[in-house]
Amino acid sequence: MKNINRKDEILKDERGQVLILFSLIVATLIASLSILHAQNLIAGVESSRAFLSFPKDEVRNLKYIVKLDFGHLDSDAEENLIDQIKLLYAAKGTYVDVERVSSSKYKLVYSNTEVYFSEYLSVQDEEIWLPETGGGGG
Amino acid sequence: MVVKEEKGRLSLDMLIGLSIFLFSFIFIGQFLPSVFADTRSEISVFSEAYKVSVLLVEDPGRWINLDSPDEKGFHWENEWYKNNISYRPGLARVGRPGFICLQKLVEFKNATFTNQMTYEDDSWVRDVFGLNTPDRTYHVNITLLKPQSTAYSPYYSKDKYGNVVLAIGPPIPNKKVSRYERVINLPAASDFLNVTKTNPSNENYEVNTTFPLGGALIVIRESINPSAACWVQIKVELENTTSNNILFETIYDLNLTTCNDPSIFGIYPLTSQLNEAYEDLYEEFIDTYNEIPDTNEITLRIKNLNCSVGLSQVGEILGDFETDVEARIVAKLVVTVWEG
Amino acid sequence: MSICLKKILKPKEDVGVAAKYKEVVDDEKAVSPLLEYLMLVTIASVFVLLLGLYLNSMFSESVTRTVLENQFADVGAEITAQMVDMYLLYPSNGVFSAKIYMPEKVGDYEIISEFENISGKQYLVIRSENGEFKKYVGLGNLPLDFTVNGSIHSMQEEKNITYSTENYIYPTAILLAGPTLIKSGMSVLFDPQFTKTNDGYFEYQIDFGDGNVSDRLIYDDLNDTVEHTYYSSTDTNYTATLYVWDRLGYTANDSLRIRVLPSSDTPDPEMYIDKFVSPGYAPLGEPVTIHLFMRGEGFRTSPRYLDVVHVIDVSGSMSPDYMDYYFGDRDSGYTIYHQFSGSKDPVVWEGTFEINETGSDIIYEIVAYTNDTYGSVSYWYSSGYYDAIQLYVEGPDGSVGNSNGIINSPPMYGKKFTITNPQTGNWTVKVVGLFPDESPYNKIDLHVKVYKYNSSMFTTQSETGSVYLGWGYDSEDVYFNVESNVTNLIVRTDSNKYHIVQIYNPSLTTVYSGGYSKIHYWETDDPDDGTWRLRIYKYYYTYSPRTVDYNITKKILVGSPDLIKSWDVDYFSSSEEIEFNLPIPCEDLEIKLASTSVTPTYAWIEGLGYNLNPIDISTSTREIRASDSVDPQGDYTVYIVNGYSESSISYTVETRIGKLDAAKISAINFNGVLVNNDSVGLVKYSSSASLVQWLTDNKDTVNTSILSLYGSGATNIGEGIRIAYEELLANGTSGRIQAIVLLSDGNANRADGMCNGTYYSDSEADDYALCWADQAKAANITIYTVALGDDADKTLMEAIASGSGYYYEAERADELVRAYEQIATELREKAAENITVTDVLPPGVELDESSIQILLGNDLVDNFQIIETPNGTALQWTIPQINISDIWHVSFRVESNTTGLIGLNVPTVSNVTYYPYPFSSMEVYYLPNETVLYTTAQSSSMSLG
Amino acid sequence: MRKLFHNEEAQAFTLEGITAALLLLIVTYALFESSVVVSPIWSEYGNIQLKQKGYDVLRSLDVHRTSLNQSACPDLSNLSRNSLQYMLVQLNSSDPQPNSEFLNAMNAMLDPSIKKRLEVYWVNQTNNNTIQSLVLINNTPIPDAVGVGRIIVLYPCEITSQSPFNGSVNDTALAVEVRMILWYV
Repeated sequence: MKNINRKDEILKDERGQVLILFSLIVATLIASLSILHAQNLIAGVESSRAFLSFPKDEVRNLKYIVKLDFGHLDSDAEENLIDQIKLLYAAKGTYVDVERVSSSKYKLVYSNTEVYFSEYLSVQDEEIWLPETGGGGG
Repeated sequence: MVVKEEKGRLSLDMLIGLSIFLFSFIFIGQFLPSVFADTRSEISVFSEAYKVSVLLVEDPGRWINLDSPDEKGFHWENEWYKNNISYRPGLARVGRPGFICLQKLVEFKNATFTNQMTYEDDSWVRDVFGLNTPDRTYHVNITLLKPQSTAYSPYYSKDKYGNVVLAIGPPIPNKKVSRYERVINLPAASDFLNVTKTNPSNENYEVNTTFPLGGALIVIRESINPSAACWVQIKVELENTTSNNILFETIYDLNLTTCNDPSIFGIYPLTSQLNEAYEDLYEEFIDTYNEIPDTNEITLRIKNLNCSVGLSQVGEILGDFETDVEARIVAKLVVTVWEG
Repeated sequence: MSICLKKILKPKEDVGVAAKYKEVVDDEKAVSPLLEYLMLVTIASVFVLLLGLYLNSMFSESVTRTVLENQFADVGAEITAQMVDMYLLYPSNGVFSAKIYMPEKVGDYEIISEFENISGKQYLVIRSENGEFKKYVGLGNLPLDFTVNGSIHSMQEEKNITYSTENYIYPTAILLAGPTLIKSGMSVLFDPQFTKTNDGYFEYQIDFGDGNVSDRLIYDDLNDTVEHTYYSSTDTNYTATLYVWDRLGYTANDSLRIRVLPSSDTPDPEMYIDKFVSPGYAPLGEPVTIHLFMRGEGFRTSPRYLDVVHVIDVSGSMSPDYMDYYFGDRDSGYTIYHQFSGSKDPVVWEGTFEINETGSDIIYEIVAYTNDTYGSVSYWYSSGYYDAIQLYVEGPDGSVGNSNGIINSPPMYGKKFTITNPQTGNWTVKVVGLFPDESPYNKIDLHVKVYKYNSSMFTTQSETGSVYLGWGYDSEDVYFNVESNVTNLIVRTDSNKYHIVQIYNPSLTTVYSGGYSKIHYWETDDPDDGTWRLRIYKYYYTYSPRTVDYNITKKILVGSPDLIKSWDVDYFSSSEEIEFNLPIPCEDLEIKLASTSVTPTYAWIEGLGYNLNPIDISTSTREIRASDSVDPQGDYTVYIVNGYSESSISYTVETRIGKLDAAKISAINFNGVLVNNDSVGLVKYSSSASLVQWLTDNKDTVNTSILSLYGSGATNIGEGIRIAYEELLANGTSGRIQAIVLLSDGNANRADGMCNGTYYSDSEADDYALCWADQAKAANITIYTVALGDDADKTLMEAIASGSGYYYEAERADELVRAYEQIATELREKAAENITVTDVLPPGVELDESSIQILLGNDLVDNFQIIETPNGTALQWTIPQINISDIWHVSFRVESNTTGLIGLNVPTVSNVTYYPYPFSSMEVYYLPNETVLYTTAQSSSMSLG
Repeated sequence: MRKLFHNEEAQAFTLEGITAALLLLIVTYALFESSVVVSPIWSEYGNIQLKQKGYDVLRSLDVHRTSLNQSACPDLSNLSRNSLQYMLVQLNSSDPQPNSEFLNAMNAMLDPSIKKRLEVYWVNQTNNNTIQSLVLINNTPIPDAVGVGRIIVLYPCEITSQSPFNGSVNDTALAVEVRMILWYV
């Protein structure tokens, strides 16, 4: 009877140590791995955000309007149009402004949480509107 | 007594237990890393594809004279073959991203061919677009496809002489690739269009073509004699020349006794009608004659109207391709990049 | 465990020893847990170890690698995408920036993104901070017309990529060189400092045109100039070309002409004129800088006529005698004329002999003598002819002794050396002749003999006695004879009271005179033979009478000594000779002599006013001064002979003359440089000033009057200048170079006069001087000033001078002479005169008046004005003269409001008119019509940060 | 001997060892596997491509009228019927529908696998600058659909009386934003 008691006690003794050992090892392992793993999962998010967020087509859209349409409008119609565009973009959380700085020069500003863009456009600037030679139209 | 003592053996069993655990763990561990973190090559491959496509479609390119660097400009197409010129072959028209400049396109092909002696390769293209890095290289394949094509059924854009407009780079392998598609606008250049114009001495036109069509557009201008009758009729006609079996469908039929209604004037795209008609006829042809047609024709009947029909194997046609500089042909530029 | 312990302890109480023993031995319970524990621990630890190692290598490392790879790919993709997109929106100007995101750490690696250029190809590099992991993203030909720079660290707060375009300035090469007219073997300094690039950075290389090319250097403080020496046997023009490269590799070049002459030629001086604009490209609205540049080229030329007036300070401080007389401060009147120093080896005759026996009675005597006296030639003679010979004896132990006796029995003169009880071994005799190396007197016949005595050769005889000295003053004389064979004499007095003793030799010179003492003792070797006198006395205040005993002991040589060794040789001396010359009769001359010798070492001064007695310079510095009675003008030679046998000595000879003397020498020397037609005048000033000699081309009269100057009184510089100026106005010849050479050694402290309508008191002496100086300069008179000595008011003198280049400082007479010489030549080195530079800016080219600045040669400019002419705005400088190697360099900024190639001046009216040598006719140099290209050149850059 | 087989502690240990190990492995494996499934990246890149296409298509369809000015407008027959401009001009306020030619062109450019929703927005200046909108193609998008837009300028003379834009501006150019929402089915 006494013997058995003693065995039990010794067993308890040992088991305790072994379990602690295991849990320790495996816990640390999992912890470190899970961090790395998490990082691996989010890899690619930044670049895809960059691709998605970059508003170049919208900026260009604006540039075209300045280049192609403003030429056809008188100044107050122009002002008017800018106001409309401002509003439309404001609805999308983007600040847009086109301001006439000289007779043929405009300052274009496009700014949201991701990017800030500003450029001086000139409607005479051949580089924005360059008729193709040969190869037919457009 | 000591020998009989079994507590000593306890730890032997311990040992066995532990070893089994250890070995099993290690064994499983062998294939675990891939589970914890897999290599995600698509990230860089995708961005390379993106980069190349953007540089082709939105960039007019740039040239610079290394000797006197104040000599530089966008029109590399006139300079690239000269000495001491460094250039980047963008295809976009200056100031019109997304609009492809014809000469640039042509010269891009020339440059490619001059530099690598074949279109089947990408050695030069890789260099120009920075697809060679000290630690790895990416391969690229650049093609121009009709809008209708998909990843599985590509239709190459061809000019009116039947030449593939743009296909550069080695064949796409069966592995993880990144495919980036751009919808681009080409000039409605005569090479890309097969234009049929009204000729008073003739009413019937027959145009052999292949389907699906990239684009089709009919521009109906004023009538030659408003008081007289006028009509426009467009048919798709499939024929097997050996058995002379014919099947056709009229997809556009305008017929006026007095040609004075201005509402008929305009610019009408026909692409989808023609393509759909072709598909229907093709199936019907096989059903009815259990043979396949060997010639596809589009027949036009035009009377008393100034009009012209443009058929393109390059892409969808938008705008008055005869007068409007903004008229364009829309096709898909597909850039495929893979690592290797 | 505790249980087992109990088990073991329990029996202790109730069981016997045997039982306890058994218990312990076959107690198995304790064993089992113990064993198990050990095994368990070992196994566990091994297990943990294996697992730990394996897991680490297998999991974390390989996993981290992949994760990093992916994250890098992500960041790379992000940045390149941004770059491409931004670039394609190409703002033609302005700024465009976007945020960049990246994880701060990947598996405790921090990330850095930057650009790298590998063999001409640009890459974006994403790497771990320590560079262990790297990923490249190729940029291909994207950065074709913009630069990439900067880097992003994953930990930094703001992460941005910015695309900015600003105006870019293409490089403009500008080469300056000087001199451009040289003789073969001379070197030219090339200076690219005005080269303009976008950001100031450039690399440059110079093709010297003679087949040599410089290294390609990055321009910085270290490499800001390049020097090159040209050689040519014929008159040749070389074209030197400067090539520059800027940061982007854009290049530009500029050339100029270098004319190289055979070294024999001496061409006329000429003017080098250049105009350049920097930069040559500019964006619209940017100002460009125009440079005008002139340099006097050439060499000293054939005569050209001068009107010079010496203005010499004759204040008291110029004269040692004056300073001595009034202030007892002779020194401050002196100025150093020459300084010599050097070292001198002795000329030693050596002979050896051996001593093999010794003892207290053994005496060796070494004598060295000569019979040559060269009677009249007195260099030998100091206290006696024997001074000409120095005798040293070196014992076996290496110790060197100097002679301890003289030989002065004509015709034998020399030294002797006596050793009693000598060391046995080899002895060395060393003889040094102390006389100058002046042939034929530089040789003597030298006789050296070694005698040996022993005691048996000597007897001693002594006289004793006593004298009584009575009350008060009393004196007693004792006479005794000394025979020729007496070798040693000892005189001794003894008393219980104080007394005085004097001993007279036969020639009645006092050889001993001992003060109050109770005992007197005197000994000498080889006493002169004859009757000697011993005087014993006391003064009255040692009142009481006393008796003094005396004892005279003579050592008499009876036999004759054995001659051990004897040499008869010819000895030649060698001396250092220092020569200098006093060109004029100076008031004061002082010569200071010193040496490091420890034994007698002589100097002789040969020259007017000096006899040739040797001067022992071994002990202390000796100052020899010419007596005022004699005129020290003439040549001087100082002989120095080393009398110390053992080592060479170093010596210094310093000659000093009165400041005024120095001034005289300089001025006369100056006149010597002048040519016949030049005229000179002389003004002296002290408390007041006076015209000593009006302008004359007769230099001799001027020199005589210069010599007549003497120092006294205060310093009134102003007056000096005034009189000189008035003289030049009155008697100067127009067209000549008119100059005043002003010398002073002190502070102006007298004025008391009117200048330009203002009265100046003594306290305003400086202003007074300056005032007159300005008058003179205004009248186109060049004023050279020379400040002599430390006490001179240098600031004032510099202010008085026509410019910094016209001011000299002289610490010492020789410097003063040189200064005057330089002035004399300077006056001749005019390359051109009456120069007028006119640059007319065409309409549309705006001048920024605030930017006009004279970079070099400010002092040359006489007048500058801006005139509005019908042609445009004209800038005009007038410059009285440009000397050889004078540089004049002005720059100013202009701006044009139209694009394209803009000419920056109006041709022909923009010119330089000047009178080149020989100043007879005017020449016109048409300024090149430099152009600037106003472009919209732009440079863009993509920068991470 | 007998004892050795009947040693129950030893078994306990071995079993524990193995079971514990397996259990842990399964858990971790499951954990990581599951999280791979929710990796966002695939759909992300898809969207990039999609958005790009959207912009491209809108740009392609924006056939700007050359040779035109505020006062004198070209008649409709000079507008390509598959252009955005024509589509907007022909809209009819009673039943605003894009014309078939436009739809065909647009569909030809976008793969059949792409579904779309089309809206127009504009500012009504006469009604204190409220933003008005109109749905032309009505499909309900899935959560991660992407939206693209393009502003087209209509000129006074192009706004007919039955146009939905009529009266939004008085005799001045009108900015109309065409928004296209795209997603894969």
